[in-house]
Amino acid sequence: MAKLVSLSEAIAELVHDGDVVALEGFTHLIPFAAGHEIIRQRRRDLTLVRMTPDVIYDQLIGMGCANRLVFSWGGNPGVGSLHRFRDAVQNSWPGRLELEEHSHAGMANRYVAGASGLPFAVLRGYTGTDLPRHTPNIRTISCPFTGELLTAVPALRPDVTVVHAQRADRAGNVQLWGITGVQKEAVLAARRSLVTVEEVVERLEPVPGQVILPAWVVSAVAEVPGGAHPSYAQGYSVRDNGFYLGWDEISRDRDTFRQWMETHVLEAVESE
Amino acid sequence: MAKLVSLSEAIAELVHDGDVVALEGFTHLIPFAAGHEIIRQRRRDLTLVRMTPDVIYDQLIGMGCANRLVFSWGGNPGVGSLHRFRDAVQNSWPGRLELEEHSHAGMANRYVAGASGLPFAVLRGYTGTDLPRHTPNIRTISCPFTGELLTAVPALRPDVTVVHAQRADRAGNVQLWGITGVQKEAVLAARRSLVTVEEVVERLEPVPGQVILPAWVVSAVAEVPGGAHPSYAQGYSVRDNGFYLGWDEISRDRDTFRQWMETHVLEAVESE
Amino acid sequence: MSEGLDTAGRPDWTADEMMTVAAARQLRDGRSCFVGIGLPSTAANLARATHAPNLMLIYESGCLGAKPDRLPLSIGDGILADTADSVVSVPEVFNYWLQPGRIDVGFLGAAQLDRLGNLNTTVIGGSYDDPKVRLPGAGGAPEIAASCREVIVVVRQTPRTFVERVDFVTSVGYGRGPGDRERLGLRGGGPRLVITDLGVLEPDPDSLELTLTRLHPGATVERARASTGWPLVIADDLGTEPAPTEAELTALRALTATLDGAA
Amino acid sequence: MSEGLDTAGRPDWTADEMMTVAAARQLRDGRSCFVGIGLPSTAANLARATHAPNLMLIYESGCLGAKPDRLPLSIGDGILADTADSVVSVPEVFNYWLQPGRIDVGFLGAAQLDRLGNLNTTVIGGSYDDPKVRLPGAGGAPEIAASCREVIVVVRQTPRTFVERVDFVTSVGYGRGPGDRERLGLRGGGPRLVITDLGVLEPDPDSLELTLTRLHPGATVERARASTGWPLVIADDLGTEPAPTEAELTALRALTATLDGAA
Repeated sequence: MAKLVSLSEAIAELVHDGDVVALEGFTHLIPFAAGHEIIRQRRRDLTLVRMTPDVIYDQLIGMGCANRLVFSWGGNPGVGSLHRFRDAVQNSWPGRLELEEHSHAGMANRYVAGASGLPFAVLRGYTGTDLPRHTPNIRTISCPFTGELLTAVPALRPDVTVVHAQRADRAGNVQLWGITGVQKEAVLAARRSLVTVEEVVERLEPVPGQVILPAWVVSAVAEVPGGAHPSYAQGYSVRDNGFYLGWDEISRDRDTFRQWMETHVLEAVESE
Repeated sequence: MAKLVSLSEAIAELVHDGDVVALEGFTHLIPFAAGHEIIRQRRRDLTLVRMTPDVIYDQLIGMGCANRLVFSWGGNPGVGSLHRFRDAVQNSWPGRLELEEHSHAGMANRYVAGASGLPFAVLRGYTGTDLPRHTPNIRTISCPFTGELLTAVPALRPDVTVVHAQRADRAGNVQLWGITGVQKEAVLAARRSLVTVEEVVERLEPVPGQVILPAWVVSAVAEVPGGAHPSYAQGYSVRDNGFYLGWDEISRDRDTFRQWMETHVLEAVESE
Repeated sequence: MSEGLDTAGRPDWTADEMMTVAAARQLRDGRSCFVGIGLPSTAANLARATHAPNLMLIYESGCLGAKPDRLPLSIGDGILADTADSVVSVPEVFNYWLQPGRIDVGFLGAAQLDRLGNLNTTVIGGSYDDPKVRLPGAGGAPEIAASCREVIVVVRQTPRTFVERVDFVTSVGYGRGPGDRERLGLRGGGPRLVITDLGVLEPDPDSLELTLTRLHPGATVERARASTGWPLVIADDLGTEPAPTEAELTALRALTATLDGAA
Repeated sequence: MSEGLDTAGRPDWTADEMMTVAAARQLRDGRSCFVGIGLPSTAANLARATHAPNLMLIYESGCLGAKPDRLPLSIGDGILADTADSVVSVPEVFNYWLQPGRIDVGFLGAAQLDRLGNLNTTVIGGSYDDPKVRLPGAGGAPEIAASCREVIVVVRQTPRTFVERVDFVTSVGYGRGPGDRERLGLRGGGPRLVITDLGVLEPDPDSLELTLTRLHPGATVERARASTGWPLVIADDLGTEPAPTEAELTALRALTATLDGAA
């Protein structure tokens, strides 16, 4: 059953150095506040997993929290490159970052396999690309009925998955809607899970397009209004596109980046 | 794009002798009216596919429409046996009925594979049971990463899938809610599809828990109010439990069954 | 006179009621339970109405956390969707919820059960292709029996039902004996209890053979033996299942009353 | 003076506008189109605003049939979910919608493209482990390129972008040549058109090598050759893409105006 706790307690208890950590949210409902708390608690040697590492992973990488990244698209959506991510890959700053690179279809199916208790997933993917030559856990598998060759990828089983949602009730049942991405699969695939929510309510009124995460598959829920900013929470906030554009400038230079993180994350109080 | 047509036109155009036909609906939204029209149009040699063949398949089988059944549970839910199904299997009346028998998990995953354009699906299922000894298309497959042995089942690709839904708009977009079962997968897995609906509306107002079938993946939509009776359509009707109980008596005897079908199906007008 | 006996010493409850109450008592509050229709559903809802208000009911129709205030007549009864925390697709309930082993208890019935807890709901007599009796088949049972953390079987005890060896293994209990589930890679624990109209059977810790460990009030070892198609082993410390309490009977009858109204 | 030229004979539209208009014209009404963010999204929404009001836009964020009245700033822009016929999970959009080949047109950009239409969005220069430039990576592109019935690539034409051989094959065009897609089991048709700021390239029917088949007004064969990193073959029947109409330009500028407001 999910416990209602503060964000700092949740990160302290659920995220440990060296963990495989997935922060999911497909441009919508990105758990920025939780990522910032991981930075404040100075986690190290994390394997960061995410289909679309964007600004929050640029920050985690630039602050030296990770030594490995499992991903399928690393950019600043609608803007361009992630400078901290590039600096880490091209110049090993602030440290070496090992990459495990997939396609979206492959990553999505790896979460599905994890959520389904299967060791692998089958898809039509990667064929003819150079990805399998650099990512060893992409293999071929033949159909036992037709002999056709398809692609197999191993299940993703993060130590902990962190997502942001609109609401939870006091029992810890979670409700999200709008673009729900791969969050259900990422939570069900993980050994532990943390959900930050815009608000805790008495009763979860049904909403069209909702996804429900029952309390008994969630480890902890923390109420963090605005916890997705500069991403957004449908029905609560809009995407701060200006921030994403501005990040390009902030993140380009190492010192500017460090200073910005000092002021806006490290010295910030938990409830940002 | 889905055409809006009458039920009789739809069956005449989409369901042919010898077809592999799936009527889905997991106790809720069972397309009874469409099944009756198939009986009235005297289709023959059908391979009937359905996770839970119940009264509607008992009727199709008893009227000699099918020579093959692919299924995972054949009974009268909450009542007991299907007498026409048993008579066909035990006494080949009115003709021989070949069985291809699976578990629910296997059938559901076969539809998923069909909907996904994959030749097979992988699951933890059937292991240690006697089913694989009698159903040849249950095979083992080993994980290319762990070597673990799992079960593979081939994709289901019906020639035509028929489902019942609450609503469609004039463009043929379909909306269903409540227990939505395996209908989306069954429609996406099929080469052709027919959806009977309670009503055609100007605009599909979003409903919590809704599943949308876009017009461009549906072949035809027919407006058939009450088309799920004695099953039900959440928000439109309730399940006629008395009918299911009464069917046990009606179906027990071949002549009683025939007479009932004559009066209530063959001589009935299309819009029942 | 012990509680639950009328002035003439006859119990004021039926054997089915005793069986249902005994099954309900096995469901601890806050656990998740994969429920089939019929007696398992009645027992699970009785548990919710008595000692386990937070029991999580999961129906294969995709209803997670259903809280019906009357007994559903089918696993697709509208009240299950209306009262569920979440309604998911049938592929999802099997792939994301049952298969990974998230469900604590699987509740199963059977037409045949053998001394190692294997279940048959497929065919009886003759051959598979030409059976004496064709039963509904597997449904969700094989994977419920494989994946739930533990399985509880609820079935009336007769020599035709309790057989030395099932005619068809639809769902695996302990297979051919110790080590078989591990060898087959079945990750759930298998049948922990078999609850009948006469008493309760549990697997012997060593042989895994189903052994009579409790009798219902009024039932006898002789009747249990006579109702079992194999030489039934009786536990040394044979116990007695307490009779249904007034509260249990009242709650159960209130539930079943909703059924009569419905049909 | 032809339409679209100002009094001094200079076009009153930019090369990017011409490229976007040319791309939009390729999208027929009623078709389904898998759209990435940026220029493809602008072109697809321009098509919706002009000749293809019933174009079905599919975004990898799970929005099926999105009908934004302004340009989304990311594939997860809220307006896509608000206006979609249906919002599905990311696994579903790839497994149930893209993978089976249900989508007519896939719209892709690239940092590098080679003479056989293979695309690179992963690394440029150096090695994979120590690249000169690290790009965002694959995203949905490899499977879009594999599974859509046809692919349209929209990319500015420069010698650095149009290379003899891509440094990394992120998405397969025609691989190493005729028969390669079939050999690889790729079921989609591959790149039917490459639309640039200078003109339109199409695969040669025999060699599948990308060949210049149309020039935009004002562009020249010389510039096209100079902007291509391989000896560019020019089609015998080289045509000219019509200049943007007033209607197209008005619609396009109305759309892009919504972007400036947003940031």
